[in-house]
Amino acid sequence: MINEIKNACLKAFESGEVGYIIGWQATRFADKTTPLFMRSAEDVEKLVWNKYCVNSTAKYALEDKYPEKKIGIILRGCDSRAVARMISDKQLKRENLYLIGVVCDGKEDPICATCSHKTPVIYDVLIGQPTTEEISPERFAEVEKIAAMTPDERYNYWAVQYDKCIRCYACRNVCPACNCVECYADQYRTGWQGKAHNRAENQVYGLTRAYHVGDRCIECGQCERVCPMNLPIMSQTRKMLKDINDLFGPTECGLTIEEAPVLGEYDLNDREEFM
Amino acid sequence: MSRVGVFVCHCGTNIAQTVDVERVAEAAKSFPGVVYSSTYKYMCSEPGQAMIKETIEKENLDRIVICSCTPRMHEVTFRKMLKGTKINPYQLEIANIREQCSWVHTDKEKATEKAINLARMSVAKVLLNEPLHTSSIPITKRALVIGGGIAGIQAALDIADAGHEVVLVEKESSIGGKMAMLDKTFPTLDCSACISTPKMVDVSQHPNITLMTSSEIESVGGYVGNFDVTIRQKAKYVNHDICTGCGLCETKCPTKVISEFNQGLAKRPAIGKMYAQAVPAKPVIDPNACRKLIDGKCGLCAKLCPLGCINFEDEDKLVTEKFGAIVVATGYQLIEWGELYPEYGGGKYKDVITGLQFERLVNASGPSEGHILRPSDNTEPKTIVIIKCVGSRDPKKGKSYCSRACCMYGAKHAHQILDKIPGAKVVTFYIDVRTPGKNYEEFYDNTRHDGAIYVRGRVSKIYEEDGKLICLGEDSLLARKVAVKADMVVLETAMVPAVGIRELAGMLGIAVDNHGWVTEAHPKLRPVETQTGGVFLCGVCQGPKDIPDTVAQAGAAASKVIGLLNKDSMETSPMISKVDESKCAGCGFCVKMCPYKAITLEDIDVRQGPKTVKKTVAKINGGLCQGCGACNVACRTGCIELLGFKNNQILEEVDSLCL
Amino acid sequence: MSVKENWEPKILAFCCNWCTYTGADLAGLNRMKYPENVHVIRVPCSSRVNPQFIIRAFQKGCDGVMVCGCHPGDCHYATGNYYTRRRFMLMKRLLEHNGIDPNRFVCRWISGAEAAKFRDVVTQVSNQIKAMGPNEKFREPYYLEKEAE
Amino acid sequence: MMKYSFFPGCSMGSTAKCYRLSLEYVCRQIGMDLYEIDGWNCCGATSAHVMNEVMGLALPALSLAKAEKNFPHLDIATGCAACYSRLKTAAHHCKNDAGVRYQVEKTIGMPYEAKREVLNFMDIFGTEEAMTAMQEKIRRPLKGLKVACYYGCLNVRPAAITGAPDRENPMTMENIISLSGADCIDWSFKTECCGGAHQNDATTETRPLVDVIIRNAVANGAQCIVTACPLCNMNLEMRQKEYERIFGTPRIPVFAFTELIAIAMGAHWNEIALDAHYTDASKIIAEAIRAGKEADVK
Amino acid sequence: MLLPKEKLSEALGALAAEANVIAPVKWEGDVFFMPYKGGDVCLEGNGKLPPKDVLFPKTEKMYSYSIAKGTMTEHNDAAATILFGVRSCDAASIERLDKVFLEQGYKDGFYSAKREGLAVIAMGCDKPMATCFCTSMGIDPMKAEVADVQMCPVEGGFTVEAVTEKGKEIVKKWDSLLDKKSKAKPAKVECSLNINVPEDFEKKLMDMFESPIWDDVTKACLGCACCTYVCPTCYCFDINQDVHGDEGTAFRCWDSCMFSDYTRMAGGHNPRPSKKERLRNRYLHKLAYYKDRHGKYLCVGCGRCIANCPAHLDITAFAEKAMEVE
Repeated sequence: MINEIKNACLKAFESGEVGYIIGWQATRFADKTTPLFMRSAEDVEKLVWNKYCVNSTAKYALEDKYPEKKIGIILRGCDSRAVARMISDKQLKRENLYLIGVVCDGKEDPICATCSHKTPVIYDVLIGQPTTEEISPERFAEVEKIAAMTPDERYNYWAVQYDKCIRCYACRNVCPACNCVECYADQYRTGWQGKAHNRAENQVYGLTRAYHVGDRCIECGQCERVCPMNLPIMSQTRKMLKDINDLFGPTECGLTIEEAPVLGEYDLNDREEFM
Repeated sequence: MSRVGVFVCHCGTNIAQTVDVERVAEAAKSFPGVVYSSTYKYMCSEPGQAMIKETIEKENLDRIVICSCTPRMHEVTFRKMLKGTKINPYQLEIANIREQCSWVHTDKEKATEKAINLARMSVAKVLLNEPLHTSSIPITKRALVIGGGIAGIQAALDIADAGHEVVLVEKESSIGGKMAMLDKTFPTLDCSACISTPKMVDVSQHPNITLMTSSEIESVGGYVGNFDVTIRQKAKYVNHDICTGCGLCETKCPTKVISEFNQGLAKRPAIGKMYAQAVPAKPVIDPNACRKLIDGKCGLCAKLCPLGCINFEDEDKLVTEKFGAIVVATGYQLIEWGELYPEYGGGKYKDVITGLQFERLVNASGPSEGHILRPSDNTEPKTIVIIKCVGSRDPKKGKSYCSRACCMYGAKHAHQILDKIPGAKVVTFYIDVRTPGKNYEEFYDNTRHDGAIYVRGRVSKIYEEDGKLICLGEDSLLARKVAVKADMVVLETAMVPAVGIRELAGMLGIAVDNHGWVTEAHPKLRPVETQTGGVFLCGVCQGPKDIPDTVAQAGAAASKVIGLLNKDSMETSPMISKVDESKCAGCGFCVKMCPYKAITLEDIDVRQGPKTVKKTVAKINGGLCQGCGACNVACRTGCIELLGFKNNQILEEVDSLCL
Repeated sequence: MSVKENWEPKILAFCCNWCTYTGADLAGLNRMKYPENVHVIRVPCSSRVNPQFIIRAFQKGCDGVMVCGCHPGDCHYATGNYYTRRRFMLMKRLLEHNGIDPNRFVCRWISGAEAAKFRDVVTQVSNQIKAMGPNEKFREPYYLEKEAE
Repeated sequence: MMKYSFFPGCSMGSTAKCYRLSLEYVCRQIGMDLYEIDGWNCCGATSAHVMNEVMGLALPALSLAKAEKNFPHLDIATGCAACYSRLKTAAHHCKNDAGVRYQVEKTIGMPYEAKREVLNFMDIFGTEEAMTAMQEKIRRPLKGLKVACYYGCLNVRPAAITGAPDRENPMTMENIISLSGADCIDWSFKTECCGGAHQNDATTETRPLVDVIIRNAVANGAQCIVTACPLCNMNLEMRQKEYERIFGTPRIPVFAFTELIAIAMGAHWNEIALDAHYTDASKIIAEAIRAGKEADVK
Repeated sequence: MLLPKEKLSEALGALAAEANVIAPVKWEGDVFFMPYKGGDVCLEGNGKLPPKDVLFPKTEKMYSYSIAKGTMTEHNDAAATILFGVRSCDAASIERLDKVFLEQGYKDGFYSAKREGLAVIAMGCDKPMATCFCTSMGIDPMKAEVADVQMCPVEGGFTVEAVTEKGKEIVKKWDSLLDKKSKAKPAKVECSLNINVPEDFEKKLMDMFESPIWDDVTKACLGCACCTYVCPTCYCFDINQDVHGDEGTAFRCWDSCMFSDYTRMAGGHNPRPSKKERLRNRYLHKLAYYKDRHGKYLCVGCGRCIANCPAHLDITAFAEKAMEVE
C-alpha cells in the first residue's frame, strides 16, 4: 500500500501542479508518527503508512489559503470528510487541492471502531479497494450511556470532566469544523468566554464549541485523540448528531462538498414541541 | 467613564402605587456609571421631557435610562426628545416597569425589587449603546409597472397622475390584457371596451408614462429606491416611430394564423395590431408566422408600406433603467382544461368553448360580430349549457381554490345568451353560486328571473351524438340524473397565474405560493406589498379576483408607490446588522438565513503580508436589512452584529440580572 | 435539596418584540397577575437569541431561562422562528445531556394576543422552578462564594 | 421473441369460445407461443378483493408465482380484462410494497418477486413485432366494415395500475383492427361501463347502460362492436333480443378483436366458431370479404 | 536510612496530620499531584501535570474590591504544604521558577508566600519514562536540586536523606518508621532518550533565528497551548478582572505564548503572527534565552510536552536537527 501512495506522490510532483503534499513520517518513537510536508521527490522517501498514522492531515491546508501551486493531501476516510467539510464551509477551494485518497485500514485510535467511511468521499486518485460502508451500531453508545443517568448524575459526570480541562484549545485547533478566522474565545472584548480556568468557564467553552460544530461534526475523533486530559468531547457533538438524526432525518456530515448544515435550514413540518 | 442619568416615572399612580419609585431611584444611584437619578410624576409629559433635557445639560449626561411604560409606547417620543439634545437618540434605554411590573404584581416589596433589577439591566445595556445614525438611501423617482392589463394600466395612471415617471412594460404587442377581450362587465353590464379603451388611450398619451409593449423583464438588480432593471424589447420588425397605423399591410398579408386574442376562434395575418382598439395602434410582425422571416419568401408588406416602416433585420434590444419602485401586475391566464378534462371531449368538440372564447363570440368586435354562433357550423345555438368550476375547486384534477369571478361572469353569459337569442334555453351546472359584491346577488336573481336554469351538480361526460352535445350530469337537489342535449357548452375554467411568473418572482426576490400566485407581505394588513422592500403587487397576480377588486388594488399599490417616491431619500432604520470584515471568514452561513436577501458574499482586496489577495466577506445592504438579527446567531465568530442588540450588550443585560 | 424559605428564583425571559413582548404588555394592560420572578429581555426576533445566551444565563446565576417568540408562520420577519425552533430543539437536548433539568429551560410560542397564555406560562414556570430550588449547575465560583457568606 | 406464459382465465374455456379459438388461430399464424401456466387458479375477479384484501391479492399472486417458477423469464399474458386487472394489481402491490409482499408470500406459501410484467392481448398484439407479423398474414381484408372498438373499464382503469396513456380515448385496439382492413369509427362510449357482473343481479338498473352504448355505436355508423374482454362481449351481445323488445335497441354483432383478425387472415367459420354468436354476424362479414376481393381485383 | 515500602502510607499519614500533603495519586486514569487523603500513592512515571500548580495555580484570586463597601482585600492565604514524590526534573523546574519569581528584583508576593510554606520531598527515578531526557539537560535523576528531603527508590523501600532544616523536621517525624542501619545506595540511572547537547548550544540556536529549518520544524504544529500547560517551567500568566456590578476580583491565570492573542497589540499588530514564530520563540526560550541569561536550560527534560503534543512534535528531535545545521 505504501508504495502505491509513494508513486502517487511522485506522479503528483512530476505533474508540476503540486507545491507540497501532506502525509506522515516516523518519529523516534515506534508508536507515533508526525505529519510530513513533502516538497520534492526525496521527501517522499520519509513517507510512512502504518497503524500509527493517526494525525489528521486535512486542516493544515487552512493555513495556506492562497497557495501558488496545489496542495497535495493524503486522505484517509475521515480526512476526506474533513476536506469536504472545509470546502462546503467555503474555507478551502477544491481547485487548490490535489487529493490522494487511500482506503483506510483502521488506525490505533478508538474512533476507528465506529468509523463508517473507510473509503475517502472525495479524491483525485484513489488507492486501495473501496469497501462497503455502513453506520456502526455503536455510533451513539456513549451518548446513550450518559442519557441513562439522572440529571444530577449527568451533571456530576461532566463536572469532573470539565474540572480536568486545562483550556489548551487543542480540540479547537485540530477540528476541521472549527475553521473560523478568529475564534469567539479569542475575542475577549465581546465577553463570551472568560480567561479564568475554572469549571464554569470550561463548561461554557465545552458547550459553546459543541453547539458551534454540532451540526457539522464529521466524527473524525481528533478532538478526543488530542485532548491531553482525555475528556469525552465526542459525546457532546455526537449528542447533537443523535438529536439531528432523530429530529431531522438521518445525517452524516462531510460527505459532499455542498453540504447545507441543518441549523442553516428550516423545514415547515419540523416537529413542533414549543406550542 | 460614561455619565448615565436614570429617570423613574410615577405615571400618576400606575407605577407609584405598586413600585416604590423613590427606592428605585435611590438604588439606581449605586449602579456603575449612574451619576444622576430622579423621579417625576409624568416623564412623557412636556414638563417631564423638559426636566430631562435640562438635567442632561446640567449634569452633562451622555446616556439616559427611563424607567416607565413599555418602550413600544414611548420609545419614539423619548428618541424625538433626545434629537433636541447633545445625546444621540439611540443612547437611550427604557425599562418597562409598568406593563411588565407594577400592573402585573401586587406585592409592593417584590415589585420594587423587580423594578430595580429591570433598571439595572437597562443601565448595563445603555453603557454599551453606541450612537447610531439613520442612513438614507436615494430614491429614484421612477416606477416600473410590469403587466399592461387593467391592473397595470390603473396603477400606472395613478402614479403618473401624482407626477412620477412610469414605465409600463407589456409582454403582448398591445396593452389591455384580458379586459380588452371581454364584451360586457358585471354587474352593471357596461361595455368593457367603453370603460377600458379610454384608460388605454390615457396611458398612451400620458406625458409621464413610457409604454414598452412586446417587452419582457430580463433581469432585476439593486434594492428599494435603486432597482436597475434590464428590459428586453423584443423585435417588432416595424418602425413604430414613422408608422401611422394605416393597416394596409395587415389587409394584404397572405399568411393566416390562429389569433390568440380571439382565443383561436379566428385567424389573423402575420403582421397586424393585436385587435382593433389596440394601443399602441401599430402593427407588429409575428416572427414564427411571417414567411419572410421563416424561409425568406414573401415580404409583401415591406413592398406595400408607403412609409417603408418594415424592417426584417430588427433585433431584440436590451434596455437597462433605474427605478425606485416596481409594481407587479402580471394578471392571469385560463387553465389548460384540455388534458385535465378528457371527459368533456378534451378540446375535440369545437362547440365546447371556454368563457373567454364565449366573450369573443358575444363581443361586437369579435370574429362573429357579436352574434353567438357555434364555432363548428356557425349556426345559432338554441340550447346552451354553462358548466362552472371547471378546474377550480377540484384538487384532484385542477386547482383547489375558487376562481372567484366565474360565478358572476357565468351569470353574465347566461344573461347575454337569453338577451341575444330569443327563445334560447340556458342550463348552468354549478356547485355553489358565489355573488360576493355590490349588486352581485341582484344581478344573479335577474338572470334566473330571465329564465336561466340553474342545476346544482357537476357534468360527468359530454359526448357528441347527431350534431348535439349530450351533457350527462346530475341534479343533486332532486337526486336524479340529468342529460341535456345542448348545441353549445361554455366551460367557466379556472384562473391560473400568467406564464413566467415564477422566473419573474425569482428575479424580484419575491415569493410565490405552490399554485404560483405572488405571496403578499400580509394577507389582511399589507395585501399590495411583498416581502421585498420597494416591490408591490396588484390585480390577479396575487390571486383570482374580479375587475372591481383589481382596480381597487391597483389604486392601493399606486398609493404605496407614490408614498415611497414622494420622498427624495428613504431613511433606513439604523438598527441593522453590520459586518466586521476583518473577522469574517466568508463561510456564507448568514447569507441563507436572511429572509430579505440583504446579505451577499463579495470579494474585497486584503493585504496578506507582501501580497494583496481577494478575500470573500459578507456585505449587508442597509436598504433591505430589517434588523431581525437571525444572521447574528448564524455567525459562529460573531462578526455580524445587529446595532442596538450587539452580542456584548445582551450579554451585559444577562449578567446584570443576578448581581 | 432543602429550599430556603423566602428564596425567590431569578428567571430570565427573552421575548420577541412583535409577538410575546406585545402579549406581555397586553397582560399588563388587562392587569393580569403573575409572579415577580420573570425578567424580560426584549429582542427584535426570537431568531436573535443565541443559544449561547442560555448557557451564559445559567453561568451567571439565573435559575431558569425562557425563550418566547411568535408562532411559526406569524413571524414578523417571515422565517425567523423556523430557525429558532431548530436551534432550541437541539440546545434544549444538549443542556439536558449536560445535566440541566429540562424544566429550567422553556421555549414557547406566544402571540401578541395571547396575554393569558403569557401569564399562565410565566406562572407555571416560576412555580416549577420555585419547587426545584436554586440552580447549582454551571454557576460561576463568584456566586457560589457569595452564597457561602 | 414472442413467447409468453399464458393465464387463460375461467371464461376462455367456456363462454368466450370464439375469443379463445380466434386467439389461438392468430397466434399459430404469427408464430407466437403461449405456455399455459400449469395449476393456474381463479384470479378472484370482481369478488375476492371485496371480501378480503390479502386474499384478493394472494389468489392471482399464486398463479403469478407458479408462472415465475415455471417460466422465470416470460411475461404473463391474459385475455380477460378482470384477470388482467387482478394479476396486474397483485404484481404492482407485491413489487412496490414489501409489507404486502410478505403477507402474500406467507399466504401462498411460496416466494414471489413480481419480476415479470402482466400484459393483456391488446398490449401484446400492439407491439411492433406482432403488428408486422400479422400484417404479412392478412389475406382477406374486410373492406368497408364499420367497427366500434369497445374497451370497457378494467382494460384501461385504474391508470395507476394499468399505466394506460389515455384513459378516456384509448386507441390501441383501433391500431390492431385497422390491420384487418376494417374502418374504426370515432365514438364516445369506448370506456363507459357495460354493467359488468351486475348484469345478472341488477338487470333493471344496468340494462339502460348497454342500450346507450349500442345506440351511440350505431348512431356513429358502426356495423359491429369489437371488444377485448369476454364479459363485455357477453353483456353487449347476449341480451340484445331482450333490449330490442324493451327499448327497440338496434341489433349488431359483437366480436372479440382477434376474431376479425383471424377472419382477415382467412380463418374458416368452424375454425373460429363464428356461428356461436347470438346475433348473426356472417352476413356483414361475407359482404365485407366480397368488398375486399373487389378492391383487390381493381 | 531506609523507609520500608509498606510504611510509606503511614509516613505520609503522619505528615498529613499537621500540613496538607500533595502527592502523585491516580485519578481518572492518570497520575496527578493532588492533596493526599490516605490510600496509596502512584510512583510509576511522573504526574500528567507538573506540581507547579501548587506554587503557580491555574487560576489564583489576587485582589477583590467592592465600591459599595469601599474595600479592597488581598487573597494570599498560603497554607504550609508538603510536596511528596517530586522527581528531579520537577524539582529543577521549581528552582527555575524561584529564579524567575523571586530573584529578579521584584519578589512575587503570592509565589513567595507559597514557596516559603513549601517542603519538597524529592523522589528519585529508578525507571525513567520513554520520553524522559533529564540527564541530557544536566539533571541527576537521583539528586533533586531544591529537595528538603531526598528519597530514592531501592530494593524494599526508599533511602531517606534530609537536606535542609525543613527536611530534618520531616525526617524526625518519621523517626520511628526508619531503618537506620541500612546502607542501601540507589543505583545509577540513565534516560533511554538522550541528546548530547553541545557547549554553547544556545549561542548557535540564537544565531539560527532566520534559518529555514524553522518552517519544516513548526509546520506540523497545531498552535494549541498543550505543551505550555503541561510544561513544568512555563510561567507566563495573564491578569484579568471578574467584574460583578460594583464589586469584582482581579485574578491571575495561566497564559500561553502559543495563543494568537498572547502578543497581539492594540491596533491589531502582532509581532508573532503565525505559529512558526511562536513555536520558535518557545523552543528558543527553553533551550537558549534562559540559559543565556541564567546559565541553565529552562527545559528540564521531563518529556511531558513530547508525550502530550497532539501533532507528536518533539523538542529533542528539533534539538538534533538544530545541531546538524552549521
